[in-house]
Amino acid sequence: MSRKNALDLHIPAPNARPGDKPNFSGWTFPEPGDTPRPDIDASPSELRDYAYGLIRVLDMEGNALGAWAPHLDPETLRRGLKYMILTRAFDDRMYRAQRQGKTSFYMQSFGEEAISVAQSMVLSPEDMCFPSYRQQGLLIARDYPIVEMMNQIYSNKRDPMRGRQLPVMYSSKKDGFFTISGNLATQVPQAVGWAMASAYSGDVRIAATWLGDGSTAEGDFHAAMTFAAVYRAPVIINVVNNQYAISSFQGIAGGENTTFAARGVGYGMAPLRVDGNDFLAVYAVTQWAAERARANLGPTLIEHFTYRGGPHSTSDDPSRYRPADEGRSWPLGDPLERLKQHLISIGEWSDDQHRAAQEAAVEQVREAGREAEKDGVLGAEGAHSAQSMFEDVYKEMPWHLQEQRKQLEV
Amino acid sequence: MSRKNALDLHIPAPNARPGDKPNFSGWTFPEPGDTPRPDIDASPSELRDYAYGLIRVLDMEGNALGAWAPHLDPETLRRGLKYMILTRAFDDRMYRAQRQGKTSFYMQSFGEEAISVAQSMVLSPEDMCFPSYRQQGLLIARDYPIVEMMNQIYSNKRDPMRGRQLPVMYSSKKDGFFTISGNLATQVPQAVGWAMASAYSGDVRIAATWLGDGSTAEGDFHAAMTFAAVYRAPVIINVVNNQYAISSFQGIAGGENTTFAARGVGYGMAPLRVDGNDFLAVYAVTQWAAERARANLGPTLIEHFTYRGGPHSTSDDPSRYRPADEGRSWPLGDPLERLKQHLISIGEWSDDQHRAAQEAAVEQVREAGREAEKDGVLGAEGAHSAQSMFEDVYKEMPWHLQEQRKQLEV
Amino acid sequence: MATMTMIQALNSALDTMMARDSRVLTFGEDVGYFGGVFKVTEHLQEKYGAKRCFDAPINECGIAGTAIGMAVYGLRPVIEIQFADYMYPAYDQLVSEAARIRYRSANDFTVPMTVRMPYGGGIYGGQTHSQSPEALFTHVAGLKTVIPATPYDAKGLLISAIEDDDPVIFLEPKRVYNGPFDGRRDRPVIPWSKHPASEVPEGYYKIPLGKANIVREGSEMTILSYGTMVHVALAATEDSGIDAEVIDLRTLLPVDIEAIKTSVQKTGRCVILHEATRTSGYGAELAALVQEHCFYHLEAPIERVTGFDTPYPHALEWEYFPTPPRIIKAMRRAMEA
Amino acid sequence: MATMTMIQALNSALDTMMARDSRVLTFGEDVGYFGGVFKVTEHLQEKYGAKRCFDAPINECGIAGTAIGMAVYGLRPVIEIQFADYMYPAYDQLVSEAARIRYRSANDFTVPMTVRMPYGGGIYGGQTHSQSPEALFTHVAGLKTVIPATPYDAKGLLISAIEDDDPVIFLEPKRVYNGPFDGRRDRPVIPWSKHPASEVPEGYYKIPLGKANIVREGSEMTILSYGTMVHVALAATEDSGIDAEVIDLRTLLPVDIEAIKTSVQKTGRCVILHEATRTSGYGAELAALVQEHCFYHLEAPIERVTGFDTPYPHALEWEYFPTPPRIIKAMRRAMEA
Ligand SMILES: Cc1ncc(C[n+]2csc(CCOP(=O)(O)OP(=O)(O)O)c2C)c(N)n1
Ligand SMILES: Cc1ncc(C[n+]2csc(CCOP(=O)(O)OP(=O)(O)O)c2C)c(N)n1
Ligand SMILES: [Mg+2]
Ligand SMILES: [Mg+2]
Repeated sequence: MSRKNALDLHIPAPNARPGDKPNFSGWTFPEPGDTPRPDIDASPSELRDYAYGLIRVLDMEGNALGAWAPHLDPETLRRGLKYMILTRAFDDRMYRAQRQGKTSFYMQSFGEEAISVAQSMVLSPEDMCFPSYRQQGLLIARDYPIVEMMNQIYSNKRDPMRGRQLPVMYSSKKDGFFTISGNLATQVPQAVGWAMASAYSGDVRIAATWLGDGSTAEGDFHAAMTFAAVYRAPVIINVVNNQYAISSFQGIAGGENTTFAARGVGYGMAPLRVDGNDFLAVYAVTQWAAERARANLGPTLIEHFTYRGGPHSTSDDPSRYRPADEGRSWPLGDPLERLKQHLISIGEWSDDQHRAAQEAAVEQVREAGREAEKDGVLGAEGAHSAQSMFEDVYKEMPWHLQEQRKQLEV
Repeated sequence: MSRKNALDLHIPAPNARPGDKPNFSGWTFPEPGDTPRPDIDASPSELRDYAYGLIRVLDMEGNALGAWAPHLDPETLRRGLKYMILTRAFDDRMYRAQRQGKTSFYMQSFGEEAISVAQSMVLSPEDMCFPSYRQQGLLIARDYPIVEMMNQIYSNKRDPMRGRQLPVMYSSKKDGFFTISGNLATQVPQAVGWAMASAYSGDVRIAATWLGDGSTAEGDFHAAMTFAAVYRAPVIINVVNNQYAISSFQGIAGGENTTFAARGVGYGMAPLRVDGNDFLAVYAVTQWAAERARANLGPTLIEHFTYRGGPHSTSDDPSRYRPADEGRSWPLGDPLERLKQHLISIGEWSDDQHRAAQEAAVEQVREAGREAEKDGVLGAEGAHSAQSMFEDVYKEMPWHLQEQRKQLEV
Repeated sequence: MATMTMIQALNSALDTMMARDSRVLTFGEDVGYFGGVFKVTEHLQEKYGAKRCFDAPINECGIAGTAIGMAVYGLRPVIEIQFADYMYPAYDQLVSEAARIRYRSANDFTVPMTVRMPYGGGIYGGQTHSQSPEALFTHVAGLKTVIPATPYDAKGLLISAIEDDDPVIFLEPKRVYNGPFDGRRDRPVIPWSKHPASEVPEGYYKIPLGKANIVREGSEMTILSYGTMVHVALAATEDSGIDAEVIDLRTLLPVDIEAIKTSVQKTGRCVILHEATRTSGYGAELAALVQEHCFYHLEAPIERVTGFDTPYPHALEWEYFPTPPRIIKAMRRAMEA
Repeated sequence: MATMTMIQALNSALDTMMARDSRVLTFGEDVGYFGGVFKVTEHLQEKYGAKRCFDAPINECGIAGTAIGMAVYGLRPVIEIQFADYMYPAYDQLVSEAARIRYRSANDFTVPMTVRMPYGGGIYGGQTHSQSPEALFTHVAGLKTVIPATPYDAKGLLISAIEDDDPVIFLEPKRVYNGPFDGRRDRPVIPWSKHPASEVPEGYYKIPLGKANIVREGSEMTILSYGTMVHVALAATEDSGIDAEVIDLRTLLPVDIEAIKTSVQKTGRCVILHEATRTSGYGAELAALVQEHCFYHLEAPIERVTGFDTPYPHALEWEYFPTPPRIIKAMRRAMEA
């Protein structure tokens, strides 16, 4: 069919595919320090423009500028940097462990470390985090033992999840880290419900949740946004826009003509959009949102604009769908490098210290790896008894599971 | 628990409950004629403010004002008015028919007639409508025989739906009216898909869909908005904000701090907000959105701000949850009265003509009712053979349905 | 003791639990001020305030998802899905999340929530106010599925569900909300007040989950059913003259296999009743279980009398509904086999 | 004739249909440029353009819902749900809408769409990349449910599904995408190229829906299975030395009752296999049907060998998966009964 005035179907396509030059020419960013910092009790309607800007503190030379600068003491900054370094070293080793056949699957957070580390440091350990699978930095910055994370990844006999979950699907209630789900976005309304329960109980704890740009398309995100806005739940909803959902670029998720922070505008929710590779900016917006939530002023949607530096997971090869060197040309750089540069520029860090910290992290990870592997890697015989498979389906095992368990024994 | 800085859960509550005085003091409206009319190729970002205003053409004296006035010829206006009168007369009789036990259920569109009638007149009969259960005016304004609608409502032997559907769940492909579902909002992504298919096929037909304020909370709405925005589908998504979802006011649906048109802003979709009781304004915004869609400029979200004049359905009594006289004090009046007044004010109508039109509509409905009842009302023996129950589950009846049918015969 | 309809008994269960335990709260569409479209939550907002009984946006996914979050926090939310036909948007949260959180977190997080939903046909509700989706829950490890048949059971089972530390799907047979409908369309419906199981204590009591109730002892065959169909089974038994043992399962998952075994091994014949569509309905599981556990006692094929494999047809619902005549035919087939 | 894996055969089916019929288009998450996470749609975007093979937002409800709209318009969309475990958000659109539109509109509107989804375990996918939700579809009137076991069948059945005028749920056993896994973990997996059913015509052909395939004739018992389990059934039969008749059902709804009846009436014994959780699994329906239709021929209780009633455990998947030893035990029980 081809007629005058014929309609045509628009299929979004990215600027660059394998073989093309990376092309980020579509993006424009405000200057670091240029965005004002509103009061935490500003109304959502006053905050609409924040959905379309980008809160930046660090410039590309490492200076912290403007009203959003969180003025952290050097010790805090160094801790943040070290957690990021550790997260990256951990990812690196676990990625290789999967390649070596020690486990079935792994997902790095390469390039996105500032987000989970800074946010973990801002939130109280009593607050509850409802993460997606790419916020390992939350646990690391809460000093959760990385050997436990490895035990989980290896499904070995000390795996706290008893071999039941895909690697990286951690859970730790005492660290305020909710059990990760394989189903995208389901955690978002759960976080809102947890926050509602906290408010219902006159508690002081808030909830935070993370999901990817791609996952904002899920209905659960809409449910969460609606409930959070209606009941003014004390929750921070973080959209980590790393520009990709497996192979598809953010245009397929609805980012071609607007931002993800703008979704918040639609619900009358406070929206902030931040440079996710800027540790200080992420820290500052999280402080703002947490304060707002604690003051009963309701939820905030934060879009963290970043770039997924690695593959989606160990199951894909990104050079099949995007230029192999695209990540290196992301104009907002690398979050580790940027915080390092800042610390050096304020005279609180040096290249040598940095190298030493990296080596220490690699060593720490290696050490933990050795310890974890003592308890086995995936597939090791007898890590978990077959009997254990029937436990925890219910609090008490009903007859039919007892019978099935017995069947297996015989 | 009660601590310093304790959180608190916010539960939205309406301004007025039974026993209270109706209270619409929270709403402010721009003056009729004040809202400019943008070009149809304006970008969604240029259109954001339309989400927070209210497009009005008719003032409360019946004058048509401003850039949105559609300048319709009097004959078209009179047709529109007559369809509205007929819709109301039809509703009135069917509501009573349910009360008389002739059917199980009915839903009026009292107070919302301008929306479906005006929109039906703007859209081409080739376009496909995906309505909710409160757009009977679409069919009526497409001259669908009201006796057929009654046959459906009575599930009688001439019911085109063969007794299978709840009353008011019409379907008429040849009239571009998609089979209504009892599950809220499911039609919205379907409309988007139909529109995508039309664009895929290089066709010229567009789709339109309707859902209530309450239904915007459903995940299907988010799915539809996302897909429509991503693929720029030629579709008009109409939110009929009649301020209620059964018993709950629009604040529970997320309308306490923003508008429903604003949802469109979140997706980067063109948003318009219109006085749903203003036939001319509804007509004009629909023309605008249809032109935009036909020009491959993508979808529009229209919020029609109106008031549900009657109960939700025959199953509820609104005076149990809102002031009984609230509807009468809705500041934007009654759509029929307002168009009548306009026609009179331009010298193209009179009170006598109006009365005569009303009587003619009542008579037409009575006549159709008599005809429909000849074919039976709900519960009449033998309207549909039990055998027919097994037909149309699949194109061809599989063995197990043949067997079940046989079982029933014996 | 008071005389209650099933609606009143359910309301009383919620009232009792909300009074006893501040962790119990309830929400859903029209549940707050209005008290629910079936009035199960009537007066609870008045009594306990809007924070403990409130309206929800029309998003079943959000209702279930937020309730999970609340349960994880430590509350005991009871949510209402207005009609079981509208549970589908919540299905992912229920089966992928509520059902698995204990397991996947190895007991770190738990979800003590109750999901109430009116189900079943017989009220001229058409395709989307008549469904019986119980089999979609009994297939899901980690959920419990409960269906009461009387006011007394409804209250006792709902209290058990609320106190259960795992998620419970609580399906309410709406056709018997106001009276024990027995499937005989030609006789006036009897009000609950005439039925002994409408005697309901005002206060706290429980009926354990997982225990069936033999509502009629019999020797010639076993009828397995639940919800509305229990009353229809009794009517069919009466009309047939066959001495059937009628079992009200009350809990579908975990089912009371001992009660089933004991009865079928005694009677040697089994008829299974439900309103849901036949293929892959819960009756299939019951038939499979019965033949697995009672094969050598069975004297006739197990009969299933169910809704047909079609959507629920508005005007033909009395042809669709498994009424006593259809049941009696199956009973006779079983007897004559 | 070419030698194809199941993935290649599925790709060839799509290619064949897209070439023949401009109404056929396909979309889903990562389906476009990338060709799908399992590569079933590889090269189709290149060949047919982005409008006929494209990426979708991660919203299964939207994928299903828009496909319904397209089918209503007159196209024949084939959608991919990336893993069957992620179909739940689409479930309402599939069961309340796609399944019922023909019925509720009395044939006015129809939905000729195909929903492809990889399902099943055995790939260390954990709880959310391993599920077998077929019973959640076989309970739904208005849907057809199809599961191929070989490349040849996969292509022929997918073409039939696309040409079918009703919505078809097409579940793909991902464990055998690349080779006929037979459940013996200690032996190397055989590539498809060594299997006769990998001979697949390049062009158009169909395998009718609703017809089972007897993959092994036998006299001592009947094994009913589908998907991956067909290969496991053959291995178990071989290892057991029992002369079992192995039936690959291919279509679960409507099921080929004649093939089942003929076989079980001949053998008098029946073992049912599936990966899905046991309770209310499709095996329950099969057991119910078999005892209904073959009661007087049965010499032993019908056995079900299935996944356990737990979520799919990552590290214990080989304890969970119904492997030949477990099946053989059930076969012996059936023989010795
Ligand atoms: C409901 C559901 N649908 C599909 C998937 C498969 N899947 C896993 S991750 C992913 C991409 C997610 O992208 P995004 O949300 O942007 O997160 P990112 O991986 O970039 O952090 C997809 C499609 C899933 N896990 N759950
Ligand atoms: C999925 C689903 N959930 C709940 C219902 C029950 N229900 C029917 S109409 C209605 C209220 C809808 O309100 P709104 O969308 O504002 O439309 P209105 O009736 O005002 O036109 C509800 C909750 C339903 N039909 N479908
Ligand atoms: Mg992403
Ligand atoms: Mg409404």
